[in-house]
Amino acid sequence: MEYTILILLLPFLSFLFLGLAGKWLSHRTSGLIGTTVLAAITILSYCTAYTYFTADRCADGSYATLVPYNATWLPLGHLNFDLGILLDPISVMMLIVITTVSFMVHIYSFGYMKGERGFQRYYAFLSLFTMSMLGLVVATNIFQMYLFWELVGVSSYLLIGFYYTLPAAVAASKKAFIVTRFADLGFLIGILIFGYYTGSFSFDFVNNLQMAEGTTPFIPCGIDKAIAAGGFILPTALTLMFIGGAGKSAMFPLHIWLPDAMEGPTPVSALIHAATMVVAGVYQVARLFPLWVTYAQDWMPIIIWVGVFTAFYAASVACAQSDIKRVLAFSTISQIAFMMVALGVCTEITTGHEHAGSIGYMASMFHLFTHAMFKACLFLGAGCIIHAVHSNEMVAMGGLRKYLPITHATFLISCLAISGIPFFSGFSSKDEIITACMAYSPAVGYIMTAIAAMTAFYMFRLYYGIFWGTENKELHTEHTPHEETIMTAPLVILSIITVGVGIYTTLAGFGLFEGYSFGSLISADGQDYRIHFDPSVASLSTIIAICSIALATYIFKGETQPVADRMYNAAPRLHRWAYKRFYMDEVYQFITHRIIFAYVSRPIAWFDRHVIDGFFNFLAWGTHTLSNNIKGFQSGRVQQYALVFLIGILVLILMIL
Amino acid sequence: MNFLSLFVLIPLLMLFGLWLAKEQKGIRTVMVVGSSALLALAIALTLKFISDRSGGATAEMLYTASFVWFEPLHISYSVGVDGISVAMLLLSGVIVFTGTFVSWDMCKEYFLWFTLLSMGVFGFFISVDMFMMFMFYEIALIPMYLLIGVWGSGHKEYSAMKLTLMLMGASAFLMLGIFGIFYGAGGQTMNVVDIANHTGGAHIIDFSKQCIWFPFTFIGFGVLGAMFPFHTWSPDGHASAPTAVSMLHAGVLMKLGGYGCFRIAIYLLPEAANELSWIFLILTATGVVYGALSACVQTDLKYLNAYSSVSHCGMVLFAILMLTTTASTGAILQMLSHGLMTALFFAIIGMIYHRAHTRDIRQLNGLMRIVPFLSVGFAIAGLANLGLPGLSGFVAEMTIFVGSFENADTFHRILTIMATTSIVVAAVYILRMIGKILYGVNQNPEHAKIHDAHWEERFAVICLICCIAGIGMAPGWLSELISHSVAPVIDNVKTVGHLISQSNPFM
Amino acid sequence: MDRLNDILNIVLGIHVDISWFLILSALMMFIGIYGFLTRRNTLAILISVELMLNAADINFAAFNRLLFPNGQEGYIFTLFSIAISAAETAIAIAVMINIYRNLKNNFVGNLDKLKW
Amino acid sequence: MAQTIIFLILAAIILGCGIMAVTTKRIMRAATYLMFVLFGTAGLYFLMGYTFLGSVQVMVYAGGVVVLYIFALMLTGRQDKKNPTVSLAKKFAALVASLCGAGLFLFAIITHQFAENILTPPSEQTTPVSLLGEQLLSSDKFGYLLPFEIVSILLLACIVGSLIIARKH
Repeated sequence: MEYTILILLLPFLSFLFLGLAGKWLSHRTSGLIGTTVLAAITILSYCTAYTYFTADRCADGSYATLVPYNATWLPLGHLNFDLGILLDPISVMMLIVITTVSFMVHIYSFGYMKGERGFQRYYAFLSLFTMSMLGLVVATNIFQMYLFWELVGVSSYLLIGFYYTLPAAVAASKKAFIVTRFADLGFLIGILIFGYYTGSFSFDFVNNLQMAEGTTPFIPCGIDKAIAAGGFILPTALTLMFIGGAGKSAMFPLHIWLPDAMEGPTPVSALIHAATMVVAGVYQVARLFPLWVTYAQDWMPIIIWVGVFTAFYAASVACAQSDIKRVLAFSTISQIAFMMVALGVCTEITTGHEHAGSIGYMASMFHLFTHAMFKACLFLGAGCIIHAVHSNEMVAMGGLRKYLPITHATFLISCLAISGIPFFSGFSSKDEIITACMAYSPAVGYIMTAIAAMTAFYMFRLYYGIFWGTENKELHTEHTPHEETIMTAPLVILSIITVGVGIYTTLAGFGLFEGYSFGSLISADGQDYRIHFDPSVASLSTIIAICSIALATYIFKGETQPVADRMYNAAPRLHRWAYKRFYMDEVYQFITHRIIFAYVSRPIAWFDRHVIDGFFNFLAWGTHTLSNNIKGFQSGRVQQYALVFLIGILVLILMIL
Repeated sequence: MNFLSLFVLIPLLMLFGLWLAKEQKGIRTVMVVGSSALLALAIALTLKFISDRSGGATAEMLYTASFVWFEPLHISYSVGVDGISVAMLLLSGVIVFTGTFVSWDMCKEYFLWFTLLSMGVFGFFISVDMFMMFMFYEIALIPMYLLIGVWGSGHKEYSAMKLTLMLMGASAFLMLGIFGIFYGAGGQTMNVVDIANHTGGAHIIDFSKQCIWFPFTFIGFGVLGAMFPFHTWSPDGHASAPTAVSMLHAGVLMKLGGYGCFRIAIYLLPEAANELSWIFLILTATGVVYGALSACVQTDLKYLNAYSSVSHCGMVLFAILMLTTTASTGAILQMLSHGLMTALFFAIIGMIYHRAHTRDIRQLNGLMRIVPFLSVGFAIAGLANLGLPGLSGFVAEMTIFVGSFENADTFHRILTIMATTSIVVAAVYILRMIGKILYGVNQNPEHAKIHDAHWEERFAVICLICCIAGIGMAPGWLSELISHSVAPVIDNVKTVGHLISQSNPFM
Repeated sequence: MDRLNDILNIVLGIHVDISWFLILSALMMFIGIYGFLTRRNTLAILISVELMLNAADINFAAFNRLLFPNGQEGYIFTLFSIAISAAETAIAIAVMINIYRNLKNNFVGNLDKLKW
Repeated sequence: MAQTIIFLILAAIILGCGIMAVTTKRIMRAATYLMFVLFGTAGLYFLMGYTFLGSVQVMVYAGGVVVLYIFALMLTGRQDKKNPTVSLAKKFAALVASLCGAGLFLFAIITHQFAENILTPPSEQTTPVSLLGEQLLSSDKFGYLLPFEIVSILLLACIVGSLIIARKH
């Protein structure tokens, strides 16, 4: 497994090379360099995954956690800040997800970004992002995760602000960075608390790692020390870290940056803001899951309810958006919230069919995987559409199915997947999530089912809005929308994955054949866990999804949309609120600009200039005035001097006498 | 003659050379040769120090030498270095070297003062005699007045006067403090190591005396370290100073404050440090947040960076006062990191100002398209400032936070959390600035014509970026180097202050 | 007549001793000082200075004559003092004439440029 | 007895003329009063038997210095401004300071016990001029050659200096 280090090093070198030498490279060369490197690490990741999952399981039935590299990067007193690589089922899965999507995006960008100024810079940033994201998932300790977490944030910032001449892009990039930074503050404090009380930052909770030769051993994580210091410490630390995760994963109320982040190039949205970076929060919770479930189970409803509310909020906002990328962004928020909820409802770590409480973890990771694929496909498809019509607004589209057949097909597949139609990948994973929710509490289960229905509704609203309905003729007069092979190829690959995984897992889940399924590889305790659908849940969610799709078809498919207009007229205010995202941005704007800037920063700056500085200027002024006043003694009048002199002498004599 | 004295001797030779130099070419040659020699010496010293340490040299100070200078007051020219001073010398070497390239077109007199200033700085870091430290401190201070007052911009006379007066006021405090320590320890030696270890005729300073002199020394050095509320010289001074002077000032001179606080106030007055640290902790933690928040609404680039320096330097003193080895290591790392990144920042701001003739954020726009090199450098400086991993700021801040968290009581916790918020605010003001001046589209036809950096400017910027990235990527050796030297000081504090005092009302 | 004789004897029987000279010179000195402080014309001030100098000279002479009659120090000092005061007067008057040329008057109140 | 009477008369002249010299309004009169003071002082020297000193006083001071004053007064006679009057407060302050000082001095002199030395009538032995001449020009232990020469140089310098200062530009 020594070659895993290359997975991190290669993109980093590619970033350095493209960043420094990009100026002198042609677009084609730099793109090829980036893509080649990514192809290489994709292959390496697949090799890693193959080696890892085909290796023998440990005695307890789980896959061994390997640490091929670990070295102390920065000693921090009794603690160590290590950098290394940790391979366990979820990190290996993430390697695959990230490299696959990233590779697709690299290829796709050839077409999408063709001729853009800063093409080399774009590929350099993509490499940086890929490196950071991979570093994040293979982190051996929480601090390494934080380090790459920040790097991911900054590469996201750079990529959102890629079109830096547009004010909206600049504002969006700033917002994304600052909001996640704010959330990361919680993460950092959580890390500090965690590190202080457990005496280690490492993920070595149970001490069952297989360290490679020559790696620095971890300082074992002293969970019992933390427990001894106070029962609330670990939950507090975990909750604070969850705030960080919520920020990255755009959980309400820290979600506001994600819709704006759509100002970046669309492939970037596909890679960062749909498939990989935004699931970092989910990944973080999953990584710390053993701690959550063992020591902080009472606090897990925080995750659940934040997730549930976010899912609902995002879904309802998505129903009213007109910008196709915004719809996808809110759908992403909603889907990530699904993953969060799934983790939250996972109350047990022991698998086995009778313990439905442990499905959530597996379901969450599974949904992460499937969602990454179909959401990337959706975003890339949206990219094709935008590339073709040069607009983000649904009004500008309609009837595009004739012009963009491949995009249309893949988009439809992905929409079906996200809606949870059987034989598409989303069905299996979402079904598991709902099963887990049902097992936790039927209320949560039904709410999530309803939100899944909303998902199907707004996705098909989007689908019909783009590919059906009225054709926007005047837009097409100049040039006919068309698609390029280099851009459609990734779409096809991603939808093949979606369909393939979907068919396989659906068949396996219905028990039609006995094979490995996702749960065999990844489950809460690492055991081989075969997915079996709960027929009631599966049928309910399928029926509901189909109904929603039918409803959406009824409302949005036609050339005119009388029902939609009527709905709009019936509740214009609701639509307006949803369209304005329930004014969350305005609230933040108000807090930051009107309160923090106007009532904190400005007064402080004023205070500094006038009070503190004024005090020192007052001192100077006082000295100046005083000396101005006493300089009168130095009148230049000899007689005055003589008088003072005389008095002085007399006083002296008097003292002597 | 000890080879450390070369750090003072080379600037002296440079002064002589400058005096002889006739044309711009000669002046440049002298400066480049001299500053390269200083940098090379600093690097050589670092390597030698590391190899000697690993070779088993365990003395607190290495390469010590002492010559009696003024017998009645026991003042001697004593030199010696430990890991902290080595790191600081390295920093000074880099800043002086790059500063030379940044002030490429300046005249002879400017370089004379510049070199004198460097001499003071180097002398300060190699001294282990309190009086010599004080003397070099003053040598470093006075040229600042002329450099700002003569070659500055804006309200330069006002700023120069303010800066000099405030720092002079501080050195009055400092002198009282130094003599207080000297007589408190028996009046037999000015040597820092001797006083700390109670050797060479020094005895333990009474607790009550320590409590009197600690504020004097700490404030005396703290003013130079931009401690809230004595920081106001810094925005004005930096805003008016010429580019390289800002660099040198923020990059090195302000570090004298932190270094002095650590080397004299904490090291020599450990009990008082334990007893009184809470007062200064509150001040510095306030300063950290305060500086960051006021940076948010500044419109002048230099003011913005000066306030951000207040915040970052406040972090240095804050970490020192945490009195843990890790936090103090972080403080020294922060000094290095802040020195480099602020120098880079000021260098680039100066270059932009030189070209665009304005530093107003509202008037600059879209520089990325016009001056890509400077803009990228600026963005890197900004990212280092907000603590991006891989650049030096992250390493220092994380070390400080982890170290501060080693104090388990609520008081320290609350202050630490307060200080951590500054990293969010830092993101706000840095990104606001970057967004406003680098991004967007240039509106001003005047600015469209400005040209990108010259080769010497590029060279300086690249050097600084390399150093920042170097520390950011491989901080281990530096941290090791520093923490070994910090440990004895902190151990000294910890042994005398067996428990943190009861007098603190917050505990 | 007897009474007058008695009074004369009492009054004039007192012999002049050192303190008489000292009292005289002290009074003279302070007359000079008073003049120095109140006069406005520089020449008048110089006159006051001469008074003070003379008071000092009297002291020198009186000390020599009455306390140390065997030496000549006071005597010679008085001589020097007279010489020096003559020199001083010469210079001072030259300066005043110069001032007068420039200012067309000689008032000390106008001579306050030497300040700050 | 005669000495006492003479001393008292001289003292009266000195003090009276002194007071007049510093209080009179007219500067020329002040110079004249000063001359009387100087003569009085010369009288005191004669009283003490220091005849040479007395004659020097008369020659140098009364003869030289006062004449210089009078010339200077005549040269600067036309003042273009009125003689500025001195404020009463300043006069008072000066008077008080002088009186205090005088009181202090008198107190010190009267309370001090001087050696009982009354002024005897002068004799031939009282400082013969020849002795004085020898002492001024001797370089022995009590010789005053060096100061004498220095004073002469001083005088020379003063002559040169006053010429330079007072010459017209």
